[in-house]
This record gives sequence, structure tokens and C-alpha cells, in this order.
Amino acid sequence: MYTLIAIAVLGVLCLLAEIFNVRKAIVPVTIIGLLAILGLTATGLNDSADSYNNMIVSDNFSTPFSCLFILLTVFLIALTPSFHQKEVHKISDFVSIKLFLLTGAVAMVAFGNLAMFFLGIEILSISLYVLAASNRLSLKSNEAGMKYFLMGAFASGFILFGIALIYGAIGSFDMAVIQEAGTSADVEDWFYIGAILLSIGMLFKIAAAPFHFWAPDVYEGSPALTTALMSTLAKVVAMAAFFKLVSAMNVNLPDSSQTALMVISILSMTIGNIMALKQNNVKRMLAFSGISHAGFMLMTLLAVSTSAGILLYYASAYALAGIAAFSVLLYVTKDKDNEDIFNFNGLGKTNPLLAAILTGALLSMAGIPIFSGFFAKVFLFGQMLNAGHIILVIVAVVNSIISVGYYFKLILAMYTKEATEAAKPVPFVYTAVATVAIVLNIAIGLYPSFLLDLLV
Amino acid sequence: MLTTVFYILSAITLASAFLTIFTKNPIHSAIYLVICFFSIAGHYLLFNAQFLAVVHIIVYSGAIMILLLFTIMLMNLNKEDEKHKSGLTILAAVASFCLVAYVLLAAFIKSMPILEKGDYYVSGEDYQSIKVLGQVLLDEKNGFMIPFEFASVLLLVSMIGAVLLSKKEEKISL
Amino acid sequence: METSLLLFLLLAPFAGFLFNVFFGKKVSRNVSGTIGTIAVAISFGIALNFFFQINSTKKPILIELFHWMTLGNFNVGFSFLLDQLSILWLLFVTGIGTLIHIYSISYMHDDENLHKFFAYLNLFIFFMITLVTGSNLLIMFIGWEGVGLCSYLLIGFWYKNQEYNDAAKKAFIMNRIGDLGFLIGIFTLGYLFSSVDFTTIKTAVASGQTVDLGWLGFGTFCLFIGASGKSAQIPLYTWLPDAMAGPTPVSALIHAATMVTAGIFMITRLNFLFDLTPNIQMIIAVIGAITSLVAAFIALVQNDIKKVLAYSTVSQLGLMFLALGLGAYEIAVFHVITHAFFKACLFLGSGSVIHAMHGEQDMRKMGGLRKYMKVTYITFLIATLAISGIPIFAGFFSKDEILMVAFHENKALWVIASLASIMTAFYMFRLLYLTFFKEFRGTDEQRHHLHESPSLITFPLIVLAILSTVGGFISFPGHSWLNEYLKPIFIRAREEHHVDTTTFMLMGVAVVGALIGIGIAYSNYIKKSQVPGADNEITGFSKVLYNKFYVDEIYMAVIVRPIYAIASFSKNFIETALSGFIFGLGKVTNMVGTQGRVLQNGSVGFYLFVFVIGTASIIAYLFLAQ
Amino acid sequence: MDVSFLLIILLVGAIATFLSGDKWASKIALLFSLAAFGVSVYLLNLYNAGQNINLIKQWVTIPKIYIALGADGLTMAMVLLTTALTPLIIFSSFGNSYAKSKNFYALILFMVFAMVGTFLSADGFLYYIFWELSLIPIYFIALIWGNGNPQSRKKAVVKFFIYTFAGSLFMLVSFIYLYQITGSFLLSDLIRAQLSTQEQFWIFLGFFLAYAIKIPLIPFHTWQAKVYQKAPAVGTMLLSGIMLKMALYSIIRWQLPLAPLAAKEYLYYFVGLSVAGVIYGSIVALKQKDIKKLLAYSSLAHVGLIAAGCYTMTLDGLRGATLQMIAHGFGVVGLFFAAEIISRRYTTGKISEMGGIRIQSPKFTSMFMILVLASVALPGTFNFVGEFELLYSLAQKSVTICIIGGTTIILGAFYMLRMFQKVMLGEKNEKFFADVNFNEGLVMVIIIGVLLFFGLYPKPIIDLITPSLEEAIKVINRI
Amino acid sequence: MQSVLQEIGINNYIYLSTILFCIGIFGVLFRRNAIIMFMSIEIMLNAVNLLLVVFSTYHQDAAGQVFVFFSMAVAAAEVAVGLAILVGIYRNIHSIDIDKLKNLKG
Repeated sequence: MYTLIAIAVLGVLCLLAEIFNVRKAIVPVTIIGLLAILGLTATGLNDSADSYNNMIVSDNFSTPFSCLFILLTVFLIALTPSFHQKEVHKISDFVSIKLFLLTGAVAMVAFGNLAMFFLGIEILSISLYVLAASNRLSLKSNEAGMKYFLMGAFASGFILFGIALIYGAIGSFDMAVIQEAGTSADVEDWFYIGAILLSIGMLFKIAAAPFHFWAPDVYEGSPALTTALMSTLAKVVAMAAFFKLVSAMNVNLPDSSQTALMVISILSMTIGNIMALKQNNVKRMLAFSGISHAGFMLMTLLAVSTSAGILLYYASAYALAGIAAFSVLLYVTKDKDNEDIFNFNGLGKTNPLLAAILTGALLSMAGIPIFSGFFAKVFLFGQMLNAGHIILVIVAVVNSIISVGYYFKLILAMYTKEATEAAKPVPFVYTAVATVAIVLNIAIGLYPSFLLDLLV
Repeated sequence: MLTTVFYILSAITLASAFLTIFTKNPIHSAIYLVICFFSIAGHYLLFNAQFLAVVHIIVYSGAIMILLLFTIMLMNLNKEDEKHKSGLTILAAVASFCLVAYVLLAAFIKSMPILEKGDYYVSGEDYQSIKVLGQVLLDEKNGFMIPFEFASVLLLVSMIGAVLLSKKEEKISL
Repeated sequence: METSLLLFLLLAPFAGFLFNVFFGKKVSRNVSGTIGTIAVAISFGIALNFFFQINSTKKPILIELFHWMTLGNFNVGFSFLLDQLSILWLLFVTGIGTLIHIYSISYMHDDENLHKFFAYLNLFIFFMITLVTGSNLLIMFIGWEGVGLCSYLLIGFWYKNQEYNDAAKKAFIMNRIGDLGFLIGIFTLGYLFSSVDFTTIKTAVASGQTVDLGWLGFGTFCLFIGASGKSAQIPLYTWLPDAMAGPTPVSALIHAATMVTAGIFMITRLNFLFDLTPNIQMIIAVIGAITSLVAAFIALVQNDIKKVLAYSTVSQLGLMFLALGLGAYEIAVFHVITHAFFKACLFLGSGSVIHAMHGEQDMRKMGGLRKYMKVTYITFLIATLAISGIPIFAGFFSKDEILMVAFHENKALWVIASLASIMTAFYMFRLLYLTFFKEFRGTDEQRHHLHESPSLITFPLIVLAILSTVGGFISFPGHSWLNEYLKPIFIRAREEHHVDTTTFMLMGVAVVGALIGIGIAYSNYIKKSQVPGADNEITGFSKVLYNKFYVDEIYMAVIVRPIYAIASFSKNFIETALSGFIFGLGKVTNMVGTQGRVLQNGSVGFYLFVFVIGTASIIAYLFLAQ
Repeated sequence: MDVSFLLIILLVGAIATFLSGDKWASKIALLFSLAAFGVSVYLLNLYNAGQNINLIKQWVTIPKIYIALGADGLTMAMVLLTTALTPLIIFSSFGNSYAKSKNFYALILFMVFAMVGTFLSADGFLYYIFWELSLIPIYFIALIWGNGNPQSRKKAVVKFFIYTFAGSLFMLVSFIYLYQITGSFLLSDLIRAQLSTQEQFWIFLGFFLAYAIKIPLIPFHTWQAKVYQKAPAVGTMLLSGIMLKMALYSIIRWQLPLAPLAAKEYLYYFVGLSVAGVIYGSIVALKQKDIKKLLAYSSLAHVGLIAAGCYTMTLDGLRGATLQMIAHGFGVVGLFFAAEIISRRYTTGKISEMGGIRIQSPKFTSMFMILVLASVALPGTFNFVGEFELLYSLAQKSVTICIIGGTTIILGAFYMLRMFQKVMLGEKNEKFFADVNFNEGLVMVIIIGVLLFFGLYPKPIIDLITPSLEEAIKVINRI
Repeated sequence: MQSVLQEIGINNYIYLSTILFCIGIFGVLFRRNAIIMFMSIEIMLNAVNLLLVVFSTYHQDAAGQVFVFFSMAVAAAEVAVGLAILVGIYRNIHSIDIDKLKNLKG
């Protein structure tokens, strides 16, 4: 609860700073503030006080995820000033929107009531619509914003419809009540329909097939930093919220929903990977890669009772790798009007450090040890085998193989092609963020217990 | 009597909704939509939810629709300039409409318990007067105080967003 | 003492090899050759020493150096066995080896790689000693392959000529085919007896250990394949004539006197096993007989002096195998020894001729050489008489014994062997007449250079000629020293055929046969002064013979070409297909990716359409399908 | 001191090399590789003295993963092979100059680190990590410093990476499946899993895919020839000399003990497949026009035989396999180095453009000849000892298979001598061919020395590995 | 008033709002004019609002109606942002036909 308030206050402060013309202080102060909030949240790790009509619950699940979100936001905000160098007058807006987005994100994992969830997801979505369209002189950005908005609002309709049906069946928006009512046998049948419609809305948000179509277009059109945000923070948030919802409703869902989930998971992985193979635009490629990772993360939903830790681990691994990759991408595509692969040509020579970091990030996503992406996949596969989904694991393995294809395309470009232009100076923050992210990624790879044990 | 009113209102609602979509001229669409909103408010009134109905009319017909109309006027969109749609689009739209309506309705019909009049739960308490609503909405301990405040963040974001999206570029840009 | 002597015996040639490899180029030519010769001579001396020792003690000497390999449930030591058989072999290997080394000093004097030649020769002697003295099949195999290697190196000694290299390669690979058989044989024996040690196996057999005779037969058959590879029997004999590409001393040493007898050595070594498997013995005898006949046929029409000798070697080896197959091991050994003498003499003599002719090997261009090369002629004549089976000379006794045994055991084989003997007499005298009689048929320039070879060449010839004359007396019918000497090697005593009228009758038949052969040769080449025509004039059956029954061509067409064809097919099609399949998986995926991009068409309407359809199907599946 | 020290040395070496700068990188790498060799010899002494050199530490609590490093005789043999070859390989590269050599040598040491880790791991998970980790350096080594047209090189290397990666993922699934049953990744725990033959079969298959691609066995070998050809000599040596031994070692260490029932049930299929590779590799080698490709296919044939020996699950088979791994490791490194020496002078790999080298460089010819002979398993060379035991083990299972596998000694001689003849013999080549210099000669002489010495006296190695192999057989035969 | 629901039956209301929701979907799919699509989405949201009120009555619980307020706030916020984006697009391409927005694809 305090986390939420503190972040919102920080957001307002940002807006005020603009008014008082202390623009330069915004980002440092925000980062320090966020780190402080991170500390605050982390120390209250297992405090499960649920006051305020159970609107916000901080428990084993929400706190680690909140911490992850805050951390990711720190990275993203740190990247903001360099990215928006030419639009300094908008920085306070960008930063505060991101902060508010973070409140939405935190609400989405800490909600104790569907109202909070709904508001959280809407805050998140609306912030993303704005950020996607924020480069208003660029038609691509406009188009991305528009597409995202239209489809997102459409999906919100489904989510709302689902919530209404759940309410109709249970008579309350409170998660505790819902969970309890769910376990009793006589619940109105439309609860299931509501839960499924809600799930469909969430599947859209995490960009799982066949609700994924928006992702590549929007990722490609949005300003790169926004893409970074969407592919890391937003995806992870939606996934965590979805996980929480499913774990609350799981008992009630018909068995066949497991099958449906499996099919969706397989579809997402396969479509994401296969489509990514032939992409030239790196952002677009990462969008498809994100779709496939959504498919992987969806697998955790097949064993909700035991896999919260694995989801956290997977999400952290994926998001940290994503942050590292996007930091490099931001540097490479700076002042470029596209993000095609050839921009990365020769990066291995012109900037070996960043090239190495990007390689590491991609290897992590591909699931190669010692990067945490590998451990995430292993733990996930283990969980799935335990639950008896061998076919799913096989498909996932095949997909991991396919994914190497396109991740390595980028690596090849960096190391085997000649650079087309001289090296540009690298903004310090890009290097710093990329390094920290990849180091964290490796660190959680070397000490997986640190995250895994949090949620057990 | 009530049933008749319900059917009339429902017919208006659905018809105006359809007309909103089928009318070529955006202005006309907007007007049909307003009618639709009013009919929905009528439904609310049927349930005796006057406050909600009023708010509904103020927000939708008053704010949202005006905003839409304003935009239409601003952009001078009151022409019927939409290109002729391809048959495929129409087919797809119709098909998916039929499909989704069929599936949802079938699912509801299949899963819906047949409720007799006596099956409805009646508490007899007041649950939708302004007073009660206010309490539920703004009570800190047992109400929706937090979401209510959180909604302010939502509105703030949309405000900043709208501003950000229409802010003039400073000279240095590009 | 014995150990160090043995090590000297073994390592002296090896030291010679090392010296010539590392310092041969730096010292003068004569030093290099002398050192090589001395190294072998030392071995010969030690072998003599051992010979006398064993003659008095009658006890085999077993020396284990160290533990070498571990196989399944038994160990294989790096150990050596000096018994009657191995010492006998040692004697003539190192003895003839020494002579040929001496010969080579002069013969190879002008070659730029003289030191290498001696290095290889020494190495060969080293491996041959290993082969002969090894106390188990694996050590023998080291020597076995080692001599094969040296043979390869020496055949291809003039490595600039790729044809010679082809011949060397052919020899090595053909030998390897036999070696595979040998290996499998070793495996089988190891499996059956849990040992590959000669003494152990012999003890096991002697003590009547029951073995699966079927498997034993398989094992001995495999060993025979090994032997037939090394000793040039059908079907693996074709490499030997080609091996004449090497320098002549090599042909004499390796491809006549020593290496090619390794197969006979091995079978004699394991005589107690072959005795248990009469079927295999029968096969050996038949193969030996046929080989001797076929080779003799081919030799009839060859014009290359060394080729004739090579086929004659094959033919003689066939006779030895015939003896082996009939269980007359000591007779085979006897013939090995006499053959070593006269065939070495013949080869060295032909080398002397070639030396004089400056490398010309075609008999059609020789003739009348006896006028120019007296010593060579006389020694050559003696050796030819020996090989033809004229009494007193060594070949007579050994060959006669083989024929005798054949007569007793199997008349058909006797007929074949006799036929081969008659032909031998014919083609050897044909060779003699064409080379040394009548007028010289070469160019004037060659005639101008004709001369007797230097004494370093003639000395070995003389020694060998003497041995070819008197060598037969080591196993005089009725009073065979050799048979007595070799007794301990065998388990089963062979029934001796007493010297009776049949014996004399057979001797007479053999001699008459030889004389008939000589007579035909005389009438053709002296009386009628025939000279074989040019290659393209040969017709009919002679052409088939001249082309060696087209065996090389058949092998080429039936084995080598198909292998190449399969190789090409594998490389061009299977590899491509396999690689293409794996690559195709990637390609298909990529193609799906390319096609999939069409779906991502940028239209919100389409995206939402899929969204709705997806929703509808999920709900329909979950709520309506059940 | 335990085995982790060796890993630390190599890792520190990799980092030190990376930091040292291009000028000194090669020397520092050599130094560290020699140090690693020294350490492994020291560890061998400790092991022989019966000291405990194993390390086991909990790493991840849930799932239970240990940092478990252990060495028995077999492992020690492989580790020694690796650490002995590494200085040779590094030293052999002194004749070439590589751009960014600090990265190059650091990657080599890192790869060796991973490979040694693979040999030492006693925990399946750790093992897998090292296994995968070794793949990344070689990928970059081949990609960045390789020869030939970058486009085709890229294609080959990427194919190699994806292919091997794909295979090992299936092994990972097998491991995870086993973990679900036993609750631990420790080898000692995994072998206690009670599995039906059917389950074992799938697990076996998972491992098999990983190993068959890495070794490689037919028909999974298609990546090999191209990569060997395109990779820099050092990369090829690492790949053929050590990396594929990793997979063969894993068969003995992991695959057979974990799925013995399946291995026995389907013994003839796997032995047969391996032996088929012997013939196939030999035959395809006959027609190769590029010397490195020819050697690649010859390697395919040899490792096919080794794998066949492993799959017979007899003591002879395993021992022969281990001996042959070591022999082949040295031999193939020597051969590839010889090929590299030729291509340093001729800048081509095409056999047709060579010939007549013997006249110009007798020393090199002799060395090359000995290596060729070792490769065709001439008795007296180390390769013979291994090949003999392998064939003997095959004969125990089936004489037919043994004969088929034995054709390697014929076909091997066929293509190797054919190659030797075309490359080295014949008339003098117009192009100048300098004889080996000291550095090159030293490497060759060491390799030849090892091959000859152990060919005559393999006892130390046999004594080292036999107890471990007997133990392995016992484990395999537990059910 | 409970009697309304009893009189008409909750089923009919659910059907009504479902159909209305579907009309909204249909509108989004059918039209390419962004503003009309907005309106269609508003129809969808309104359908849900109606449903919420129905359930609120059904359960005799105020929470449903309170939720409608939030829903309205969300709708308003969405429209505000959506229109801002729309205006931006209109400035760029002078059209609000979303079929003209096909630069991002593939």
C-alpha cells in the first residue's frame, strides 16, 4: 500500500519539478526515490497486512514482483533522459507517466479486489497508449499508438465483461471471496465464462497467440524505449497478474481449460519463434521473441500451485535480458529511422562491450547456460515434466532450438559483418544499465535459489 | 407493463446501436449513440438506480459524446468519406458477429439456471440510494475508497497523456 | 644374459635404422651402408649363438619384457619366444638379410636416398625379427604389420613415380585385408583360449582342453586369410608382382626370401590348431595348389625378368601352402629355406643383370649376357637348376618331398603340383635362355656398357648359389636333420613315409617332368631361337596369360570401382540428402516464417477478426463442446 | 587440493589472457595451460595416492543442485588428455597470427575450462551447464577466426551450433525427467531411479541425440566436415581432439549407467549404427578433395568405432574406447596440425593442388607419415592398442559386426595412404615448401612421442582407467 | 427495484447486454472509421455497465454500481487519450481511416 502511495507521490513530484523548473533533478531524484521504495518494499517482504477493505494485499507473491517491477522501472527511467535528449521539455511527462504506470503495475500484482485490478490494468494500458504514440511527429508511432489503443480498449471490454460475469456469479469483487466461493461447488456457471473472458483479455495483454497480432506492429512503431518498456515491464506485469488471477480461479475452471491453455502456449511459442526467424527489424524480432516467451511463461499456469517462484524467476531473467538487449538497441538505433539488423553490423568491432552484452542477453533469451534464461527454462521444464506435460516440454525444446536461429542472426551480424559507419559515443547510462542488467541476469543465474526460494 | 417497457427500451437500445454502426455520417452515428445511451439510462431507471442513470447521462452523453462530436467537428469529418468496404470485410464482420453472439448466447443459455420469480434474492435493504452508494464508494475500511483514489491516478495519467500527445514541439526538435 | 642378447638381436637393426634416419645423410654413403650391414650382421651372429644354444639345450627361451595390453580376462605381455622354429627363421632372415645388405651397398650406390634405403631395410629386419620371435599373436602382429609397412616404404622407394606409389599402396592394402583376417583370428583364439600366447595355447591344446571346433575352424580360417595376404595366395596375390616396382634387393629380401614366408611361419607356429581343423587344412591345400598352378601359368609368358620371378615366387609359395595344408609343416619349412636361397639368388642375379642393363627389365631386349657376366650367369644357372628340381640342388629335395606328400594324401593335388613344377622348369629356363644365351638384342649403347657387376654384388650371389646347391642336405630323405630339429614344435607326430620304391619312382617322375620342361624351353628358345613378340602381337590364350588372367582388371571392376562408385554416391547424394534434410528443416521453418508474415498484414480489422474468432473458439471449445 | 583448483586455474587463465593484451596473450595462455597440465598431473598423483580430490557443495536448494566435481581414473585420463593437448594446441598456433589474439586465446582457455568441467562434473545439471558452455567459445572461434568465405563459414558454424544445441536440449529433458523421479541431479542419486525399460529407452534416446550429434555418429554428422574445414586449425583441433571425446566420455559416464536396460535391449541397433558410421565415414573420405574434410570423415570413422565399443558395454569395449579416445585425441590433433602446416605454406586445402612435398621437406614427410600410420592403427602405435581392444570387444558381441567394423583397417589404409600419396609424394611441386620449423617440429615430435610411447607401453593408462571402468560396468550391470 | 428483475427475468437482461456487446464487437469489425470504432467500443463498455447494474440488483449489492463508476472513469480516460492519438494521426495523414494505417506489418 505504501509502495503504491509513494510511487504516486513521486510521480506527482516529477510533475511539480517541471513547474519549478528543476528539470535536471527529476531523473536522479526519481531513481533515488524508487530505490528507496524498492528498499521499503523489499524489507516489508513478508508483511501481509490487508487493510483498506482488502483492496491491496502485500504477500509473498506481490512483494517480490513489485520489487522486480520497481527495479525494471529504475532501469527504464534511467534510460529516459538520454533517449529523449531532443525533447527535454517532455521529460517530466515521460518520467511521471512511467511512474504512474508503475503504480498500475504494482496494483496489478497486489490487488485484493477486481476493482483495483481493473484500474491498475487500465492505468498501465493508458500509459502505454500514450507512450506508444508519444513521438507524435512520427507516423509509425501514431499508428502504433492507434492500433494499440483500439485493440487494447477492445480487449478491456472483454476483461470488463469477464469481471461483470464473475461478479454476477459471486456477488463480490473481493479476491478472497472469489477464491473461497470458487472452491465451493455451487457457483453459477457464468462464473466460468467470465473467468475465460477475463483470461482472454489477459492473453491479449501478454500477447499470446492468437491474440498477439498487435504486438509486433506496436513494438515496431513505438519509440524504442517504449518498446523496451512494453517487452519487459508490461509483459511481465500482465503475466504476473494473469498468474494471480488464474491461481485464484483455478480450482473452478473446467479441466479442458488446461488443454486450451496448452494449445495457446504451444501456439504462442511456435508462432512467435517461426515468425521471428524472418524479421529484419530487431524490435519486431524481439516482439515475436516476446510472444514466444509469453508462451513459455504461460506454461507456469498449468501448475499454478507450485510454479509462482518459477514464474518470478523466468520473468526476472527474461526482463533483465530484455533491458540489457534494449539498452544496446537504443544505442545502436540512435538517430536512425529504423531498427533493421544491418545497423548492428560490426558492433563486435566498434563496441565490443555492448556487443558482448547484447550477445549475453540474447544467449540468455535463447536459454544457454550460465545466463539465467537457461535456468528459467530448466526449472520450467522440470515443473512441466513433473506435472506430466511431456509433449509440451518437447514442443518447448523444439522451439528453443528454433529460437537460436534468430537470436544468432543478430550475433552473426555483430561479429561477422563489417561496420557501416564509425563508432558513435556511447551515453554512459546505456552502458551502465546494460551492464548492470546483464550482471544481475548472470547473478541470478549463479544463485537461482535467491529468487526461487522467495515464493515457496 | 414492465416487460413491455423493457422490450421497447431494449429495442431502442439495440436499434440505435445498430444504426450507430450503419450510419455513414459520423454525426448521425453520434446522435444515434446518444439515443442508445439514453435508452440504457432508461434501463438504469427501471432498476431504480437514479443516481447512476444521472451520472451515466452526464458522463456519456454529456462528456464523452460531446468530446467525440467536438472532435468530429474539429476535423471536419461530417462527410461520408469512408471508402466502400470490401465484401470480405463485411463478410468477416458479419460472420464473427454471428459466431460470437451465437457462442456467447449458447453458452449462457446452456449454463444459465432457470430462475423462477421466487428464486431471486431479496434483502429488502436499501442498496442503491445516493447515501449508500456514497458510503460504499468512499468508506475507507469497508468501501471502495482506495480504488476511488486510484481512479484519480488514472485520470491524471490520461490528462498528462493527452497533454503530452498534443504538446507543441519546442524549436530544438528535429 | 638371454634377455640382453635378445635385446641386442632385436635392437641392432633398429639402432641401424635410427642411425641412418638421423645421421645417414651426414655421413658418407659407404658408412651408411656399412653400418646398416653391420647391424644385421650382429643380429645374425646372435641368432647363430642362439641356434647353437638351443641345439644343445633343446629348451625354448621365453623372455617377457613388460606387460603390454590387457584384454578382457587376460593380459598380453611384450614377450619373446625363441624356439627351434623362430631361431631357424631368424637364421635365414638375418643371414640372407646380411648378404642382401652387402649387395645393396653396391647396387644402390648411386641413389640419392641411399641412407633411407638402408634405414628401411634395417627397420624391415627389425620387424621381421619381431614377427618371428614374438611369443604371442599380438607381438607377431606388430612384426606382421611392421614388415608390411617396410614393404610399403620400399616398394614406393622411388616415390617420385606415382605408379610405384600405387603399387606400394596396393601391397599395403591387400596385406591389410589379410591382416583383418589375422585380427579376427586372434580375436577368435583369444575368445576360445583366453590367451593369445603360443605356449599357453599349445599347452591348452596338448592337455586336451575342449574347444568349440566350429569356432576354432573359423579362427584358423581367418588366420589363413591373414597368411594368404602376406604370402600372396589366391585371391590376395596380385600385389606381389606389382611389388617388383621396388629396388631389386628389396624384391629379393622381402618379396622372395623372408616377408612372404611369414604366412607359412604363422601357420607352422599354430600347427597344432590347424591340425584340429582338417577342413581348413583342405582349403589351404587346395588354395595352395591352385595358386601354384595359376601363377605358373602366368609366369609362362611374362617378359619382364622380375615379373617372371615374382610369379614363380607366388607359385612356389603355393606349393608351400599345399604342404601346410597337407599337414607337412616341416616340409613347408624346408621348402621355405631352400626357396629363400635360390630365389634370393635369382633375384639378386636378375638385379645384377638389370644393373648391367641400366634398369632395363624386358627380356626381349637382353640375350647373350653369359659372355659379359660370367659369375652372374653361373650362379643364376645354379639357382635355376635348383628351382627346377634337378637332383642334388636344394630345390629338388624340398619340392620332391612336397610332391610326395601330395601323392600320398591326394592324387589330384599331386597332379596339379607336378604340372606346376614342370611349368616352373620351363619358364625358368625360358628366362635363362632369353637372358643369357643367343645374341644380345639391346641397343648398341647398352651393349657398350655391359659389364660384370662389382664384387660386392657377386659375393652374395656366390654364397647363395652355394647354399642353393647344398641347402637340400639339411633334410635328406630318410635322414632328415630338419625334421628332427623341428619335432618339439609339433604336437602330433606326422607319420614319416619311409624311403621306398614309390619314393624313387616319384623322384624319377619329378626329374623327368623337370627335364621335359627344360627340353621344351630348349627347343623353343635355343633351337628355334624364338623371341617373344611385342605386346600387341600376343593373341589367344597367351594374351589372357600375358594379362595375368585379367585378375587385376576384375578386381578393379568388381571391388575397387564399386567402392569408388559408392563413395561418389555417398558423397554426392547421401551427404547432400542428409545435410539437405537437416537444412531443409530449417528452410521449411524459415519458409513458414516468410509466409506467416503475410498474415501480419497490418490491418487492425484482421487482427481483431482473429481475436474474435479465437475467443469464440475457446468459449465454444470450453462450454459448448462438452 | 581438489579438482576445482584446476577449473579455477583455467578460468583465471582465461581472464588473465583477456586482460593481458594482444601481444602477450598467446604466451600467457600457454603458461596457464601448462600450469593446468601441471596441476592435473599433481591431481593424478593425489588420486593415485588415494586422496580425496572431489568436491561437493550445495548450490541451488530447490531444485536440488550440487556443485559436485569428482574424478576417478577415467575422468583423470580425460582431464589429462585435455590439459596435455591444450598447451600443444596453443603452442601450435604460434605460427599463425590472429587478430584480437587476447580474445582468441581467452576463448580457448575458457573452452578448455568448460570441457574440463564437463569431464569433472558429477552433478547432471552442472554437467549440462559445462557441456553447453563449451559450445559458445568454439562457436566464436570458428566464426570469427575461421577460414574461407565468411558467408559459407557462417552457415556451417551456425548449423553446427543449432544442431548440437538441439541435441543437447533433449539430453536436458532426459535429465529433468530423471530429476523428477529422484529429486536430485547427482549422478549417484540418478542411477538409483527405478525406471521401466520403456522410460529408459526415451531417456537413452535423449542422451543419444546429444551425443550422436556431438560425436558425431551417422546420420547426425552433416555439420562436421564443413566446420572442421572452416574453423581455424586450433578450433578444429579442439573440436576433434577434445570436444568429441567429451561426448564419448559421457556415454560411459552418463548414458550407459543411467539407462542400462535400454542400452542392453537395443545394443545391436546402436552398435550397428556406430559401426555403419565406420564404413560410411571411410568410404566418403575416399572421395574428399579437401584434406581437412578428408580428415574429418576419417575422424567420423574412428569415433564410430569408439562409440561402438562403448555401446558393447564390455570391459574391453569401454577400455578400448577410452584408450582410443586418448590415442585419437593426440593423433587427430597431429594430423590437423600437419594439414595446417601444409595450408600455412600452400594456402589451400585442396589435395589436387598439393604433391611432391616429400622432396622438399623430408622431416615433415616422416612426421606426417608416422601420424598417418598411427591413424591407420599400425601396431606399435597407441591407436593400435585402442583399436585392437575395440575390435575385440565387438567380436565378443558379434563377429559379423566386428568384421564390418574391422574393414576400417583396410579402408582407413586405403584413403589415408591415397591422401598421403597425393599430398606428399610424386614429382616436385613448383611451389616452395619449407620444412618444419622448430616450433612446428616440437609439437609434432611430442605428439608422435606420446603415440609411440603409449603404443608400446600403455600400461600406466590401462592401470589408471581399468578400476573405474570395472566400476562403471558394475553400475551398468546393477539391474 | 427487485420486482423489475423478477418480472423480466435476469436472463433477458443478460441476453440483452450480450447482444449489445456483440453489436459493439460488430461495429469495431465492420467500420474503418476510427471514431465510429471508438463509439462501438463505448457500446461494448455500456453493455457491460448494464450487466453490472443488473447483477448489482440481482445481488442487492451496491458494489456493482460502484464499479460502474470506475468503468465510466476508465471509459472517459480512454476516450480522452484515444482522441488525442486520433488527432495526432489526423494531423499527419488527414484521415482517420484506420485501413490507411498499414505501415507496420510483416
